[in-house]
Amino acid sequence: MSRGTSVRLQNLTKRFGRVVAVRDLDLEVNPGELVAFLGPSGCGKTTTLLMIAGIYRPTAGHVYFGDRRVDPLHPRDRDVGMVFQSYALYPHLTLFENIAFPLRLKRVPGEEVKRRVKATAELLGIGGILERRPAQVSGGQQQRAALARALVKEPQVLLLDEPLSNLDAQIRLSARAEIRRLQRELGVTAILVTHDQAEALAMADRVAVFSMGELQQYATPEELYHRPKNTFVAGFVGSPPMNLIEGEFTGDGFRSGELRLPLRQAPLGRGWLGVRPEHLRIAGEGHPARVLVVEPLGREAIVIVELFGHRLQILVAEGEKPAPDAEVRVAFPARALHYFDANGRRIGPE
Amino acid sequence: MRRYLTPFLFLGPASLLILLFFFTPVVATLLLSFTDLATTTFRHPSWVGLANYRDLFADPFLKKILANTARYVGLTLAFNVGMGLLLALVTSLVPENWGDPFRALWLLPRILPPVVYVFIWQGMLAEAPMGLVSDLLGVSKNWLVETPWVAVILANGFVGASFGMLIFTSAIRAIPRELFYAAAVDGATTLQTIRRVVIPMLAWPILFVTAYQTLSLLTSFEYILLLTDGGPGFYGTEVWSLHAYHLALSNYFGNVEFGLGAAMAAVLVVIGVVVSLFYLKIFNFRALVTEPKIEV
Amino acid sequence: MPLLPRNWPLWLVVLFLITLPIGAGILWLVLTALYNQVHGLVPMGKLAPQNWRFLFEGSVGGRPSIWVALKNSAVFAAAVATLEVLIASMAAYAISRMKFPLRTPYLGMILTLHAFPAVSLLIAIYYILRLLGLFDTLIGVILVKASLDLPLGIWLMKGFFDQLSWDMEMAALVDGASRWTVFWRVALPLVRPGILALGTFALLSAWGEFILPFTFIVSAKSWTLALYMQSFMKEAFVDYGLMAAVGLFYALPVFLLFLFGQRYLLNIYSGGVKG
Amino acid sequence: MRKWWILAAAVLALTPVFAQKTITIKAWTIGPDDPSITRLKNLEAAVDRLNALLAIEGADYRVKLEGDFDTTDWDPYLRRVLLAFQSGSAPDIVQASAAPLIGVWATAGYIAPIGDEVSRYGTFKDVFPTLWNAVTFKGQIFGTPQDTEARPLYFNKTLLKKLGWSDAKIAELPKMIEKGEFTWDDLLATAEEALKKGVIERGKGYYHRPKNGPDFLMWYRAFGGTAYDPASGKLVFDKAAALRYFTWLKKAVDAGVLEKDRLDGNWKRFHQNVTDGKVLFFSGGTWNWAEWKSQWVKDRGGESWLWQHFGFALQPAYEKGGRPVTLSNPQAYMVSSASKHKALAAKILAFVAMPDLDARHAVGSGHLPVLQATASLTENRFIRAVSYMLNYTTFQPQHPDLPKWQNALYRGVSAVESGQVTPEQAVSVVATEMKRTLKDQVMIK
Repeated sequence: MSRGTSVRLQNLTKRFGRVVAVRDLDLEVNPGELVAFLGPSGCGKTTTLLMIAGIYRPTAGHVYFGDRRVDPLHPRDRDVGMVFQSYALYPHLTLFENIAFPLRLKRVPGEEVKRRVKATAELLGIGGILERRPAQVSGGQQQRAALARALVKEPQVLLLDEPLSNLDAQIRLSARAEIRRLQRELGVTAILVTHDQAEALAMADRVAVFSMGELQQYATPEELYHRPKNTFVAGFVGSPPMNLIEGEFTGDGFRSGELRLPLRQAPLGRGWLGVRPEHLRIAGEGHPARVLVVEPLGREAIVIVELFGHRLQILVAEGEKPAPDAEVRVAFPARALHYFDANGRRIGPE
Repeated sequence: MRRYLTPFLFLGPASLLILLFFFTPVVATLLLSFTDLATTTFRHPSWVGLANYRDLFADPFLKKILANTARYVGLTLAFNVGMGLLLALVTSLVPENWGDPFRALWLLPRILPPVVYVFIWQGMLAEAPMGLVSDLLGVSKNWLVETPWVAVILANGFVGASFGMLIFTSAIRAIPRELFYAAAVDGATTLQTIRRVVIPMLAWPILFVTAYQTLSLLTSFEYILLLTDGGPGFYGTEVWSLHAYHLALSNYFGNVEFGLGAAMAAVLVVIGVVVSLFYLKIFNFRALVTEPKIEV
Repeated sequence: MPLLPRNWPLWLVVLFLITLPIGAGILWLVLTALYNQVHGLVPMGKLAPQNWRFLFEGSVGGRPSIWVALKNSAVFAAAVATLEVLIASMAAYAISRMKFPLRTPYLGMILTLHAFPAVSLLIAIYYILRLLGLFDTLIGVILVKASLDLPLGIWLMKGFFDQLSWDMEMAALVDGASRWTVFWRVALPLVRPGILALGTFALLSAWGEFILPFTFIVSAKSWTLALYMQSFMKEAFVDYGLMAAVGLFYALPVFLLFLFGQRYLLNIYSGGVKG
Repeated sequence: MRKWWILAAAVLALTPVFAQKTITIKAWTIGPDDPSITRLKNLEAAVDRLNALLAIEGADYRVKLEGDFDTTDWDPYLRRVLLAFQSGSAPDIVQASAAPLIGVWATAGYIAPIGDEVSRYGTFKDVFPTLWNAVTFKGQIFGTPQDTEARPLYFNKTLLKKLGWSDAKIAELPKMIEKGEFTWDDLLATAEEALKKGVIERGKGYYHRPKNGPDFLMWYRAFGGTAYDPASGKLVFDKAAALRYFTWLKKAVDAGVLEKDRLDGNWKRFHQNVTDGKVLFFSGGTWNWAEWKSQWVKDRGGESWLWQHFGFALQPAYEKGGRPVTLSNPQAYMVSSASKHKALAAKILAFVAMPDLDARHAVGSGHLPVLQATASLTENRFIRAVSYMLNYTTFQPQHPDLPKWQNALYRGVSAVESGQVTPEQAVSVVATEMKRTLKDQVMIK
């Protein structure tokens, strides 16, 4: 049922003048898979996407769709569909003509154009507004039209550049599911660029985390969450982000200032101890800390405490939140701790 | 190079025309200025080196033409900038639905065919009964002959003023409203606001208009050609660019002197290139260039 | 308006006074064209349809018919505007949206030429036209006029292309378009305001053009209206009524544009068009 | 079958029509005065007659004339002729002043010698012999005379009367000038008196043409100058004569008789003031008479108004008893050397040289005929009245560099009139410029 192709990036590098936007990237997307490129702005994820689309020429390295090397090809010869953050609908054309545009360029006969545009539009629930122009429909409808335009030519690869970031928070959640459903149904290989880690984790089969033009980790959402490869991934994935404490591993524990934590199988040397806010607990025992801020989130609350000079975020249930300025005790979980060396690389526990 | 085929195709027609009608003429003008090309020598011109330039500067009446040029450029420029500023200010001091039609009216001299525009001037300056000026002053004279400079400067000025007017108007519109509110709160009158707030903000546009129009006035002669053709009397209103045109392409007895005319034009060409390059520098050209985001 | 003072009617009077000469000039032209005789701005005698005889008589004093001149002017203006818009748009698109070697110097060159005094090249251009066999042809003058205004056009259009969204162009490429297709089907329709601005500007400028046809056209059959009109002005005998009628006829499209598109004109000329 | 026959017959009948060629001959002419349109009309008439003859002869071609008559000015006309010559798109026939343009254009190789053609047609035999000199350059004929004229000094009879002159004295004036009894200085004195008595406005005592032209050479001659040395074939500049001329101009301007800005390039103003009866003396051409008649005073009685108000004489001498002058600037039709139909063009010119056409042009435009037969045919009062002037006429020397000479002189005249330089300075400036531009082609005396 999968009609998508695999996408393989080999030693892909892109330089703009002296600035290296993407460095030596190796990555493979399986047929029919949805992969998210995640990272802060300027990390190289969109540049990579545009190289896959053929808008940018790689400075070095290759792009393969299946066995076909596509990097020398013009975008039109690559058989990709793409949705842009701004949707990039043609304002002078109706939605119908927008969606029909790729077919018209391929000189598909008029009748077939009509049929396929109709079908795709129905699939996305915009069949009734095809005669309008982009400026006359809502943001969500524009986004669907853009998706329809990308899908109408039944591409092997679907590229999504922040397709949801211009949507209202409410529609965004339903759109996530919608895109995921469509992608599964059509079996198209999809690459989603996003800076929103929740979106990446929710939608993608696998997530590639980028920073400063380099691939940090490429793994399933679970793995990213549970076994972040380095402090960057650890800090970027998860909300609120993981607490990172700089200190020294002593083989049997971790030491940072006055903080002493006994640990089993701890490494040796300077490094970082990571612990996710949801794994810290405010309890009767543990290390003494003072509550600085309490941010209620509704069902839960984030409590920021100061513990031996470190500021830590703790996620607690609404009913358990302490009062500001209260003196509390914070317990570190025995598991769910992450060890990173001085360079930020994960060193345990296995 | 194949990957640049597309941009080169897009640039092709424009580049060809620019090559044909800008670059080649510039070179040709310089080359011609070193020849004795004239009516009788057209079939067999010869190199005369700098002789044309020597002749040019040996002409005892060149002083007069230079003085005319300075007078024309200086006074017209003053009128253009002054009137442009006045118009921009006054049209901003009245409600928009009054200001706009007046601004548009001032565009008329610019967009009217020069031949028609000059005809109107000639008619209005003619003797009574046709001439309006003669009629108003009660003295029937041909004012184009009586006061050629006034006519030349006003005719050019009414065309040129709209350029400054438009630039200054948009500059005034770009001044943040808060400045006006602040001035009002501080108790400034309208004139004080103009002097202390508006004019200082217009320094850069005024410089731009002055710089730009100096060059175009220096080289333009269309309206003078039509209005007085450099007369009356002895080079009454003959300016440098018109004199070059006369020498090279126009002469009562048909003995045109292309070489000499080209030498005069070459001087303008050199001034033009130098001044344009200077503009590039002061108007921060680099800031206008952004990198394209598509590489196919 | 933040600058609107309480005594603005006073300023309106000032404005009216300094604009008076323009109004008087236009009025003079219209009245002179319509009446037998005009004293200053007071029409004397009867309406004078004979001022308009050039429309009906085949030729006035050995001149070609005005309709020939009108046709030439129309062809000239339309061809110049079309050529200029097309070629300037193509070049501006490349400069604004494409990568190629020497792009920055090319842009600098356009900007330099934009300020460059093209009229000083007339003498040399005559030789080029002669070399190309285009001297004394309407095509030759069309090419020269379009070329001399080209830097301005490129500069203007580049500004419009610069504002187009990159996403949209990328989308078109991914949709399967070539740059050429993008230019025609996406970019050009979206810079329509620019095309209209440049087109109007080029039309007006070519319609009024005098020096180029005057210098490079020598056969009466290629006369434009500017030359037709000027041939009366150069004459020793003055028939103000006839000349004013010819002038009014020639300037009519300009007046119409002025009457019906003031705001539009202002926009065009505020858009950084050459002074 | 019958239909075939009809068709075949029709084709046969039409064949001669199709086989007939049309040869287009382009001709450019100029007034710039409107009445001189006969310079073109006569060519058209000649072509009609030629075609009629061709039809009788059964020739396989007809001629179509693509004519052009310029009413703007010599300046743009000569420019476009020149540019057309240089670009190879010149018309077959060009009409222009015989001298010095034949010299200039023949030197440049733009016009073809047509002596052989001229000798072939009898119509040319009747042309006044002196006129052939005007179209001959270096021994070859380069054109056929089209018309000639004289350049009189006109005077306003009404104003003279107002000044107190008797009718008899006014009628006597042309004779006095012819005999050298009324000189330029007398003219100046008369005008000064008129100004003092309020008969004329300031500056309107004497008018001359408002722009460059051959007349300045004529006035230089009137003040005793020579421009050409036939022996050496070189141009001449006589400083003493020029100084006399310039000094007179200066005096006239200072006295308020001559406008400082007389060279305003504006023919309108010249004709307007003259025909408004405001100017006392004015130098013009015979063709002006036709212009005034048919345009300027048309509503006031035309020619009879002119006879009533204007008189005409030769250009005076500068000293008592001296010889008055005038200048003829014969027009000529020339054949361009780029023409593909030179013989045919010459043939057309032979058909123009007919007394009826010659007369039509002369009478209609105030020029003088070129054919002897015409002169005896013409009953026109004005032409008869001015024809004595041809006894005093001079021509422009046929020297290719004459325009440079004339330009230098003209610059001197305009500089003096506008008060830029003194007459002495002007003479030296002119002499210097002539030496610079003409080099060994001029002798400064």
